[in-house]
Amino acid sequence: MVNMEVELGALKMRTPVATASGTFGYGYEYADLIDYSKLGAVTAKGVRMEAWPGNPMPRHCEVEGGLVNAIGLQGQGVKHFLERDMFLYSRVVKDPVPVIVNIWGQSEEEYAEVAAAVSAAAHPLIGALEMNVSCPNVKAGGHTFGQDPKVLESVVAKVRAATKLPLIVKLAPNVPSIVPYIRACENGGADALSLINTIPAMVIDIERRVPVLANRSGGLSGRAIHPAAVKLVYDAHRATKLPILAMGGVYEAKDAIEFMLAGATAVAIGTATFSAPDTAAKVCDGIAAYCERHGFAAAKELTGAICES
Amino acid sequence: MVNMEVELGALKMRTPVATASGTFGYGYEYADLIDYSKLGAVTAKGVRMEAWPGNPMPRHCEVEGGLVNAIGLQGQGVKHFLERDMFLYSRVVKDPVPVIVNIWGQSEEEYAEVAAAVSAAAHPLIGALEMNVSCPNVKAGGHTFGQDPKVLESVVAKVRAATKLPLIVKLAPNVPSIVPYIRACENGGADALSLINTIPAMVIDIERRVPVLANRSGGLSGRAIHPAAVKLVYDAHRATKLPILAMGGVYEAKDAIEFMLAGATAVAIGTATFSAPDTAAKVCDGIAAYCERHGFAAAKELTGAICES
Amino acid sequence: MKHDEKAEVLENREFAAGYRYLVVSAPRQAAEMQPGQFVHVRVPTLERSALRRPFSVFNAGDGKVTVLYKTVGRGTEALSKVKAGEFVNMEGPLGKGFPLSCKGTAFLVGGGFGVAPLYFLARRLPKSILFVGGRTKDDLLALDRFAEIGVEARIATNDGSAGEKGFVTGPLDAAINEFRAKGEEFELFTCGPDGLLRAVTERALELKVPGWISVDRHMICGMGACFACIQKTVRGNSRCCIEGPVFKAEELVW
Amino acid sequence: MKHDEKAEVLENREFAAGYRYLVVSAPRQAAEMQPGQFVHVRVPTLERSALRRPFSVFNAGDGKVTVLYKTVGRGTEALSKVKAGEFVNMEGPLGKGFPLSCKGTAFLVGGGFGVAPLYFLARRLPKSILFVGGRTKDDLLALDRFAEIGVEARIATNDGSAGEKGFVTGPLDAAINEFRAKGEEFELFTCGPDGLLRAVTERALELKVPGWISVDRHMICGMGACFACIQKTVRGNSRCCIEGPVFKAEELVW
Ligand SMILES: Cc1cc2nc3c(=O)[nH]c(=O)nc-3n(C[C@H](O)[C@H](O)[C@H](O)COP(=O)(O)OP(=O)(O)OC[C@H]3O[C@@H](n4cnc5c(N)ncnc54)[C@H](O)[C@@H]3O)c2cc1C
Ligand SMILES: Cc1cc2nc3c(=O)[nH]c(=O)nc-3n(C[C@H](O)[C@H](O)[C@H](O)COP(=O)(O)OP(=O)(O)OC[C@H]3O[C@@H](n4cnc5c(N)ncnc54)[C@H](O)[C@@H]3O)c2cc1C
Ligand SMILES: Cc1cc2nc3c(=O)[nH]c(=O)nc-3n(C[C@H](O)[C@H](O)[C@H](O)COP(=O)(O)O)c2cc1C
Ligand SMILES: Cc1cc2nc3c(=O)[nH]c(=O)nc-3n(C[C@H](O)[C@H](O)[C@H](O)COP(=O)(O)O)c2cc1C
Ligand code: FES
Ligand code: FES
Repeated sequence: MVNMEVELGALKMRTPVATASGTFGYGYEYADLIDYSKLGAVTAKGVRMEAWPGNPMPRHCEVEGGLVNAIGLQGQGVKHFLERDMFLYSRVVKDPVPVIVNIWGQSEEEYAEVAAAVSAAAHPLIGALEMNVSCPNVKAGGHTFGQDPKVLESVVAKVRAATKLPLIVKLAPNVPSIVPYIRACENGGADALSLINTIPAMVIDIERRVPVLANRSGGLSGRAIHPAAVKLVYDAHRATKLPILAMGGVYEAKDAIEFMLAGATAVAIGTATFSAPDTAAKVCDGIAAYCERHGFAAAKELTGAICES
Repeated sequence: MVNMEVELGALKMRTPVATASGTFGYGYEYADLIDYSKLGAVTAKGVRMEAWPGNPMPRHCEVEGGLVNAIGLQGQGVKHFLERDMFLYSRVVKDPVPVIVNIWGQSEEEYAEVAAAVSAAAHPLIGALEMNVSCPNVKAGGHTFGQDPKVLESVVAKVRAATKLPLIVKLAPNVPSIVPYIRACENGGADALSLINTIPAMVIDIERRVPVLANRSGGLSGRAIHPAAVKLVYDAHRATKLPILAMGGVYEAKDAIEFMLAGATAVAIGTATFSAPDTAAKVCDGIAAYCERHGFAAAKELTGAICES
Repeated sequence: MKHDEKAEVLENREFAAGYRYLVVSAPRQAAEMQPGQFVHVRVPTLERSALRRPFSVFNAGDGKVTVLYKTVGRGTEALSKVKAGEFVNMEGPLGKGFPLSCKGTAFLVGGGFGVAPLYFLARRLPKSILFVGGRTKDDLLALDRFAEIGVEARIATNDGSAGEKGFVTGPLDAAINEFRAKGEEFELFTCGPDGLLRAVTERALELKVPGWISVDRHMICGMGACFACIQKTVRGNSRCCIEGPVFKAEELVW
Repeated sequence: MKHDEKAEVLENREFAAGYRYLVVSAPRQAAEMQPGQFVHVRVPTLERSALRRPFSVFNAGDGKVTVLYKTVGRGTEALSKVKAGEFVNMEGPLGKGFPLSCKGTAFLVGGGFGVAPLYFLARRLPKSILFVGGRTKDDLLALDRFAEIGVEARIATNDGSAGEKGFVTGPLDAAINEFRAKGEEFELFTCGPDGLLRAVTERALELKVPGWISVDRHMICGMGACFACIQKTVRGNSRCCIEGPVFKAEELVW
């Protein structure tokens, strides 16, 4: 029996497989179809202080190898999340796993407020916070928080001061080098990294000559981004001791194992769930089988276990 | 009859379809299979001053939706290119189009030297220079020239001073915003932009637990990167008046038209040629048919012709 | 409870130009499916990252689920090539369906493949009339099936090739007037293009009769997990896949 | 001249466990193909961004091109499902083949599917002997075809299930000694795994007899345009697809 437990900083996961934010609702929507015993955590959809309507429709477009989406972070605010969604999660899911609460804000202060509100709830099923820094900073004229290492460090530090929960920062992939952003997370006091968020992308309807998405552009996810994500996880692992939650185009165990060998402690399944909700369970079983076949007693031994000259 | 001529700055192209650097040799290798009357230009493989061996094998890996490559810019230097490859091009190709010479160097000085050498040759079939700034700057410890807008501006200015040929700068896609890089190109004196180079990527062989490529990582090209490329072309076109040569996952006319509506003046076909050498011809015909169907008298009218509210 | 069944294809045949019936064996879904609910089908020959395709249920029972679909794009095109004996993954029952009781007569107002859930509904309601419209008579689907179960159809086509010439609102408004003149009760149930849904919504609100509107939106998950499938309602941006697809007329904001 | 022909599949059948013959109609390539050259096949059922697959030509003539292939991965697996009457896009003739003359006897040294170009070569040379090795007798391919054209085969298998027990270098070295003892001339031609190629290269250099070595490398373009398919040679990094696949022994650097 392979020991599947991993630790993403202080977050204990019973398997190295989680779900990715925005693709798994608040953890309970897929409950009928999911074997939670194969999951180590679920990540909730991004939440801010107040309700937010999200983008106009259409919000997505299927492309070869994945999906471009601009949902726009619709949600009902942190109070509703804590009172209703966490309640439903604990009621609906039989064998629940820790929830990673994905948070965002339009200012550094809002990030800290959301983090404080989630911490204050002290919900036993809330296991960590994940900061989505790929959303527009209203004060800084719409640049995202994750775009500039200085801004990133500052917002991470503010959230760090507001919470004792394990703090994961989710980084954007469209950077020349991930290293300055990792330093910012380290300096700000992050406990772990999530890699990668979607890649900015756009689809144009050539017959109507308009962008397909009402928001014009969106984020590319799914199989198409996997090789780029592996590279970023590899680079990140070589640059830091912070544990990494890797995501981007995991469709089968092989993809997850690539991430772990590149340096991830755990992986999250996003877009693949839409076409195959049993992906997470299959990935978990596949990781276990691989460990057995290759003589690893524990899944955590896979992290960074690349053989390099 | 649709007028297919476009002008990429001072480079006149008889159609808006070119080939992409590194995927079409020195313009003559595919000669038996290509209808050059459908092409507006060909881009030669990257060339520097001296010969360069490139990376160890394996140099590529097929992935879903494309290819990860780390050829490593093998070549025999600019003298060999000008004397032998340009000679062969002019001999082998019946109905030749201008060659865009893709150049690189390990220092700013080398870029300028290569540009000067190509200019000095004054070969009638050489139509433009394309600077590949996604290669390591030996002096700056291996960062690429295209990574920092300041460095980029400086190297562009040096090349600008060394040549009167139309100067295209080819930008990397992995940036938070393309705008500072475009400003650098404008300030440096570029005539046009190429977008996009490959996206950094990596594939791991999980059975042997090693990176598949000897160079560990490489660049992702092909269908997978198309939606990301469209977004960058769109952003670039809104930020600059410089004409854009767009590339990244063009497999059919629709993909090229998306690029043109997003703001490209012309497109280049890369990875698609490998599986279907007739891609460029089909794309050219498809653009003409689209123009007719939509009442455009000239292909150049497609540039930026998106209908936005 | 939602299921994801590996459903054997029992039948996949064209019954009108461009329209097909797909009958699959999906016992758990067949047992629980309600009219107006939908299924999410994975087309096996599309690449693995392709999204599922949502279809209303035309009929369910005896371990089988039937959908009626139009081949419009690459997914339905590929689906049309799947042969009996092959398998498709199908999620369902999804979404909130129609109510299964109705005061007086159910006016079922359909356009295109919108008649699919209305047929399933008609089988469960004691008394209904189908109002159906299309450009030509070829757009009128499954009329024989409605006739079989004794549902009268009132028809309009743009070109007059069947029924009245004009829009389906013609016979609908005539019936509304007729029923109101007689003081008979009715409720409105509709599924079809947005224009039709709005026309029916307006009438329901004006007449203050219950109106049940089934809204189609492009979907990613079909489970309420992604917020792709939004329809504006009095509650804000609602998810069609879980808060709908059937909404009450007074909930909708167009 | 290179062609890209839409080639009708005439035959695609298994002839040994895991090995298949693919015969296609490709008149222009069949007319120009030389032994040692290869074709680049687009597998029609793979996604459009999939690379072509390179195969040596086993035989060409009468408008037909035949390759002998082993199903090893997703491309050859998918190729094995293509039926007669369907079409594959095929580029060829590609690369530099073997010389078509030989002083004395041609020693053809093959391993696995490496016998494919040697068969085509044997048909063009007046006098040749095939030296072939494998793990077991099931790895020895197309021996009947060599026999048909009167080529003697000298065999070694690791397990002794056919021919000598051991490596193909056993019978090869024996023949070399035999020919040298008799003062008869021979040249070496080889295609197969790298280990075999190196062994033959060494012998050619040592004995100072011409050695013609066909090297397989993973390819992208097959045209000399991408520099993916490198073999070290005395000239530096050479492209197998255009400077090879057949190299002279003295050119190669291992
Ligand atoms: C709740 C619901 C019930 C439906 N019931 C039926 C039915 O009973 N019969 C029927 O023929 N069709 C029905 N549709 C529409 C059906 O889902 C689409 O026709 C189908 O998804 C088109 O797929 P495609 O790949 O052929 O088209 P493409 O245009 O190639 O599809 C591209 C993408 O857009 C989505 N899409 C395209 N058209 C629609 C549409 N009209 N609605 C939602 N998504 C769309 C696809 O799912 C896919 O993700 C229903 C849709 C919804 C939301
Ligand atoms: C000049 C040349 C001649 C060849 N002749 C023959 C022949 O006559 N018969 C035969 O069975 N095979 C031959 N091969 C090998 C054949 O090309 C591979 O077996 C085939 O490409 C495998 O494809 P796949 O998709 O099944 O394998 P996968 O492993 O899924 O392929 C993945 C990628 O690797 C490449 N690849 C995998 N194995 C090889 C290999 N051994 N050589 C080159 N590329 C490879 C594929 O082309 C593809 O791009 C030859 C190769 C070369 C270069
Ligand atoms: C529909 C959709 C909605 C998403 N919403 C969020 C979100 O709210 N917050 C966030 O941090 N990431 C969000 N993401 C990004 C995913 O969590 C994940 O990082 C990305 O999709 C890459 O993983 P994948 O390829 O497995 O989907 C979303 C992705 C999708 C497809
Ligand atoms: C095998 C290969 C080699 C390449 N070599 C170069 C090069 O030498 N210089 C350069 O600027 N870009 C090079 N590129 C990048 C392409 O020119 C192009 O920007 C990229 O592949 C995206 O286009 P595509 O998706 O159509 O291939 C190379 C790409 C490939 C696939
Ligand atoms: S389709 Fe995902 S919420 Fe409705
Ligand atoms: S495969 Fe492209 S140069 Fe040989």
